[in-house]
Amino acid sequence: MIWSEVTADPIDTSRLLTRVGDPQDGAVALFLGIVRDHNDSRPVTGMDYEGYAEMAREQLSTIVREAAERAGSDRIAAVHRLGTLAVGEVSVAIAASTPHRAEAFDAARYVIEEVKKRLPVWKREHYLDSGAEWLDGRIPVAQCGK
Amino acid sequence: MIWSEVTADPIDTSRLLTRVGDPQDGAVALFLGIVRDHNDSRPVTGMDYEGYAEMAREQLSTIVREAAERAGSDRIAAVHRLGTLAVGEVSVAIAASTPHRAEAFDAARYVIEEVKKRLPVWKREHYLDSGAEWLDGRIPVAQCGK
Amino acid sequence: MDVTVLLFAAHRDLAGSDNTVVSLPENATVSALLEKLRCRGGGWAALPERAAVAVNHRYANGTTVLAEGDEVALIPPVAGG
Amino acid sequence: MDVTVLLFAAHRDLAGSDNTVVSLPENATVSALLEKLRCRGGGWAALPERAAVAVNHRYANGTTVLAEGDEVALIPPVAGG
Repeated sequence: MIWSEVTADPIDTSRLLTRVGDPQDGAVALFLGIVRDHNDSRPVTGMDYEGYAEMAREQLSTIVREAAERAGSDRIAAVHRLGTLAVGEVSVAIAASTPHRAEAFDAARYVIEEVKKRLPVWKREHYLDSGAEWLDGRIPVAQCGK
Repeated sequence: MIWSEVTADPIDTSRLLTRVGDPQDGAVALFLGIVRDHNDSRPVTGMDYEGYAEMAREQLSTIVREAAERAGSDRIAAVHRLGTLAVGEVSVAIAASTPHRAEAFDAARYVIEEVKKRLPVWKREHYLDSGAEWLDGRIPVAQCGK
Repeated sequence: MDVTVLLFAAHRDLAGSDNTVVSLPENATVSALLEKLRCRGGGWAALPERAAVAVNHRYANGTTVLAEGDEVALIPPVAGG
Repeated sequence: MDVTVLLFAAHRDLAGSDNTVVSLPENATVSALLEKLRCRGGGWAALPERAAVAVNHRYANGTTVLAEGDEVALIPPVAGG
């Protein structure tokens, strides 16, 4: 099924995998984004994910539907987490199943690339040495200025 | 860890995922190959996977080590199943974790592509209408003739 | 007319607020709204001159015309995943 | 010298056997072995003239020289995954 969610709850990867798969599918691709322990060699202890939740839900749903159309498969599921995550926790999970492998890889890759371009979500890293900082991000599509 | 196996036992995907992952890794890619219910629109009821098991183990281990070297990560694991599988069962599972996402996708993709080129494994499809047939495959590297 | 402005992440830290209501003339654009916010001075003036925005959950641009009750979000560079 | 030959999948179905021992002169090549197998006639003659082989678990080719006790596998086109 085409499914997506933006949630403060921990991500259950096994459950996500059960949302895809079909007797016609020979391939499943899963991608997990995980909080890691360093950034440019600076030790990291955790990450706050803040989101514009209502819009993020709509954007993620749109991205997954676009991926489904490109892949010719309606078995694509994605979930993005918000809140404070520890190192090793899953921040985003994407699963896609398709008859052949190229489309499954492409669909999972498309969703994560578009998430990074368009999802209104921001991360603040907590450092071992001191404090926390909002990470640089990407300017999503249209800008407006003076 | 770098890990690989060729086995008649059912594949435990969750367990495979626990074999990769590291505090330095921000990305995990998982690929599953699954027996599907048709081939060129001919209904399929199951698949026999036969392998030259000892050589397949060595080849899969080599492929995974090559992928690890390319990805700069020693967190790559792969398992290929042999025996008679029903539609929906996992025939091959590959997991890779790396600091950044491109390498994880590439590693999983490399392993499945090389498996299809080099692993001494053969499949016989069982058809709903009648009998079973060995599937066409790929000639692995060196040939010898008269 | 009144529009609601939402601020997130670094923008919220600058403004010291996660939302505000702004009164604008009819048919005001997103650019006019941003100008008005920055003219509040203090942390508001430190908001970037060029910021992405979403109107009612959709990405918009400076020439987008606003209407009574619109929800306008200032979107700092995104960093999901 | 004797080498052991293993047959798999469609090759095994043709030959009606999954292994056989072949006696060859010293320093015989893989090509010579294949020729000798095909000369057995029957299903053996139906083995492809060009087949991939592995010697002691490594892919080899027609010019590979065999040694006493080698394990030579005929490898039909592979279809893993």
